Amino acid sequence: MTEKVHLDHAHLRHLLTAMLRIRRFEEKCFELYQSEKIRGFMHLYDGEEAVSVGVIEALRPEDAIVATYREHGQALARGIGMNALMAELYGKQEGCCRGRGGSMHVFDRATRFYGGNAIVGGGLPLAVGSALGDKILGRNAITACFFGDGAVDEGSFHESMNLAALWKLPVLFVCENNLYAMGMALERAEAETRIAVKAAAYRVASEAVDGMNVVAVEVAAKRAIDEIRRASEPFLLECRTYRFRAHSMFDAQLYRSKAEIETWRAKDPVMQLRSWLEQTGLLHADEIDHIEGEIAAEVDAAVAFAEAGTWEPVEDLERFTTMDRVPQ
Amino acid sequence: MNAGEARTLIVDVLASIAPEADFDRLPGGAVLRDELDLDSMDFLNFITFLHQKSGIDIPEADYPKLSTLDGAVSYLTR
Amino acid sequence: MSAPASTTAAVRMTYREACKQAIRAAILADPRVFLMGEDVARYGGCYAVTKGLATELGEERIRDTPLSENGFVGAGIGAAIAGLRPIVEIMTVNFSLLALDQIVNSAATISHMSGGQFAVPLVIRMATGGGLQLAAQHSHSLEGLYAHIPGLRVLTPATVEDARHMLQPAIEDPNPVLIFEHVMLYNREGELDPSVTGVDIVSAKIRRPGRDVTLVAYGGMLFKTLEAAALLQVEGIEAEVIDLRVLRPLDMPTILGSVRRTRRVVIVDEGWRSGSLSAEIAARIAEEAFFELDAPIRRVCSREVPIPYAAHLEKAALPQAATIAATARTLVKGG
Amino acid sequence: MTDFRMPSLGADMEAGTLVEWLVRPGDRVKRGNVVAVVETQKGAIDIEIFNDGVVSELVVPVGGRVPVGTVLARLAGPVTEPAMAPPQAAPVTPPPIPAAPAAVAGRPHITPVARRLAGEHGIDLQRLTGTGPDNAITLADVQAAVSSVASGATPRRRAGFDPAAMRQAIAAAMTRSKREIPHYYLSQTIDVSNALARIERLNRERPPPERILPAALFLRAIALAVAKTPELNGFWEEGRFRPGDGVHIGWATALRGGGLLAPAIRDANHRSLEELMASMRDLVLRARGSGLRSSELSDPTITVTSLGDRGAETVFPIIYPPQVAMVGIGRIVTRPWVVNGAIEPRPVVTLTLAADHRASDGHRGGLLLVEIDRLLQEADTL
Repeated sequence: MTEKVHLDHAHLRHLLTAMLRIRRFEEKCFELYQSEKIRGFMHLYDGEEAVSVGVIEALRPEDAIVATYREHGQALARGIGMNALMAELYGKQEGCCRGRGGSMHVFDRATRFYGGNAIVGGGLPLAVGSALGDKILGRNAITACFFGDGAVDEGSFHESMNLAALWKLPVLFVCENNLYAMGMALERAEAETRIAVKAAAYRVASEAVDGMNVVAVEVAAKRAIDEIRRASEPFLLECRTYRFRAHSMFDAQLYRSKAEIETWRAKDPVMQLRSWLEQTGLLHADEIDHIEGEIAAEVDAAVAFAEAGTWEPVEDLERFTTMDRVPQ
Repeated sequence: MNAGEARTLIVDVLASIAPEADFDRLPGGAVLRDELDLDSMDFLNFITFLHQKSGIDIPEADYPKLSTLDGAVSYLTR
Repeated sequence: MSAPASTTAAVRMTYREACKQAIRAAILADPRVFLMGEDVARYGGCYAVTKGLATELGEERIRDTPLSENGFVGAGIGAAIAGLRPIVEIMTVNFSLLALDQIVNSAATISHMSGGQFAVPLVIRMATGGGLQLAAQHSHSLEGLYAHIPGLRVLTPATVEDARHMLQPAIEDPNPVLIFEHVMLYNREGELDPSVTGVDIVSAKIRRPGRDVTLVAYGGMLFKTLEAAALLQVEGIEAEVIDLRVLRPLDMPTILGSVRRTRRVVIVDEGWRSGSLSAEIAARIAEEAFFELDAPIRRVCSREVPIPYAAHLEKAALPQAATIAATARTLVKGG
Repeated sequence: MTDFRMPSLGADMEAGTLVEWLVRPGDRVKRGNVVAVVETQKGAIDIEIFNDGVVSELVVPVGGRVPVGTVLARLAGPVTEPAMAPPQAAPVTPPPIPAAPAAVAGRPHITPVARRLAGEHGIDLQRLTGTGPDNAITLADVQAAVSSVASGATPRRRAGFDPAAMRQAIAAAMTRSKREIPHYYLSQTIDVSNALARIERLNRERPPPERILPAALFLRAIALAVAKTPELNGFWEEGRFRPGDGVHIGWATALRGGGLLAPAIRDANHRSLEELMASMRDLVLRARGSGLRSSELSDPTITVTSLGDRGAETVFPIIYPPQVAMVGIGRIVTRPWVVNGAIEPRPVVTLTLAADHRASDGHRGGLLLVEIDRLLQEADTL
């Protein structure tokens, strides 16, 4: 019996808040990077919020997640605190990885968040392994693996899909198809651009869904996940979405036009849900101000927490290079 | 390899065979075998080390061209 | 054809610009030459090395590829065997690990395995090194790993002149040539003497003569080493700085010649100490110049940790000029 | 009043060029407005402002290239600008110098070149105090000692061998040999054109490290011949002959600057041409490089001495007691030679045998030289 997504007021309000948290957090990161508070590479999630919120809404705490370097959205949707995340972006030891990972390498043991992987396609085999582990150990859990359209070009996509299908592993492959792999448009990189169709080659069920509509994503994700739990077989969910900002913090976007960006901004997942809720009277102006106010406070608190953070002592540089035991 | 490097290399090799010799005062045209009292084994070692260090093949027929310091330098840099 | 008497003054340009001009000149000079890699055309190159080249030379000669490193590096090998002279750009050495099998088991091996029937005249360029806080997966310095592989020639242009002129002989070399461009060098400016029309890809160069200690470095570490030499100069220590330029085959005569004069040597290598290129150089010095040494051979390498994101940890992990100078000082001043 | 600064747009962006202002002094701006366009090595990028306010002054003109952090414009309005990140000065970690093992009591640390010089000048290391790393004795320390000792000309001592002591040992042995051993001498002049042709052919395709010298071929022929005449291969002790336990040929090697060593090549008759050459080469290198310790010299059962290609034509060797024979190889020279009744120039070498008449008679000695000659004519079989 597939649980029907109950579209009541509280749940929709929760979806909007979750997406807004991501949007405002990313805006603050964009600002802080330019004043050199955040360094290295940073890939912002603006425009794709519906994918991480929609999918992760359908997961359980015991499920695992493997993400990519564009992972602030997944991290926040999964429940990693803004304080720990912002401190990590500052490189402070109060960060979720003691400031060693940075924007591209967020890990969180408590929520089985198996990190951002900065090697395109690098996470897929890990997700297969996580699902294999759960299956063998008899845990009733699935692994959601997020990756972009660029990863579909990599050999690891083929190898992982085959292994997951062959060994009937509970993996939800979520392709965030935002039409560009850095500067490479999808149709210039893939002979077959309908990514969901590729799953058939591995006898894996798949679906393509509007990645700009959080409710559509959640419904599709819930259906896929229920099927995975029932049949213990992988599923490929292609979310057609779009990133409003540059690929990363140093990209003059020579490969796409401003006009194209504007047409996609019109389908902003946050704005879509908000205006739908307002039109249907499920959301009043004072409520949205309240939500925005709470989020702004949360973001400012995270910045203060990161500013007040401390540097990990240089003497600890070599700690955890190797481990003396397996953390339980 | 330029002349300077070749000369340094040759002197280094000779030094490992005839350590006590004074190479600063070795005339460029002097016959090495006589000047440094090198027998055929010494000379073969000299050729071998030059070959190993410079990667240049030195057929037996060319041995006479390396009989003097100047001859050896021009041979290695031809 | 002797170089024309150059009246024009040296040209000042960035290392990035020198790399671009080298690629442009190579493509214009030979129809068999083309460049392929991720985002080299429309995006203009991850480090902007090829910005504008696609519009000028066309997308057949500056060719974008999907993110399929194993695939397009293998394709580069095949094209080379088929008679072309490809330049494959792997965005950074970090992603080259996805193509390591093609580089080691095919590019480096085919000529020997085929009994000399096939050569692989392929050039692979890739950025390398840390220092931009890109964290562990984007800050590797693995050129030493490739310098271990017979069949490859490995180049590390550090100066603008080498960045401009190493590419042509690399393309003409019948063997696969790997060119590593350190990420911290792209923005550096340097002089380019117009009368210099070519450089060799065989020998090391003494960038700074000195009598008390030999500092051996390459690529991104050259300028930190020159900085260390300047620090030592203040204390009256004359350090000789050798720019390896070529990591395979190593130009040992130049290194040994210097060590025989100074009798003390520090090897600077951004790789991790264990099994690094610096370990190989140290072993060869001990094997061939042991009786010339007046102090133990010392090395300054990255600390043996995955390079962390936080600035102060990254700085502590990577070799720094002060550490190089301090290490050299212990050999000269003793105690 | 807040400052609007040149933003950092990328990990390796150091400066930017302002190519366009989209606002003018007096314009009201809101957070998120695009106010300027900056050219970088990656291309032109729109620049947003993060504060609300009114533009009061455009500090950097269009076309100005300025480093990240430079004030581009000033805004009148509430101050909410995050201060630029101060560069963190990380402490320089001391270089991790591997701790050198403490000098073993009595055996001071000494650097290789210092040890070499000390050896050549017979300097007693115990008296020196090191000034090098880990208090090691350095070249400078030894040079100082050498110059101070220069007045008293201490003899030059080769590490491992004391030339003076060696001279005395040779003197004693030669004197005993002449006194005790009734030598008989035989010589045989041998056409070595076949031998030299074989060597030339072998060496043509070989790199220097694998090349063979004529001496190795002669040694092979001698070893095979000696194996056939056992009474020349052994020792005369307490009035009777003791045969050797194998053909261990001592290869006489002159040391630079005087002195002689004859380290043994064991079971020479069972070794290939290449093996013989390799062991000859190794022994010579180590002997001359003072790498051989006297303890390493196992006792040869017969000795061969070669004057080499710069020596005399013929050598009349003195047997090395308690051995009972010694073979001498002269210099290869070109001499007229009768071939099928005609005279033609041929490379020849004079082989000589000195043998102890107590252990063998001239006839047996002659057979040895004839056998060596026969083997050298069939050089290709060696």
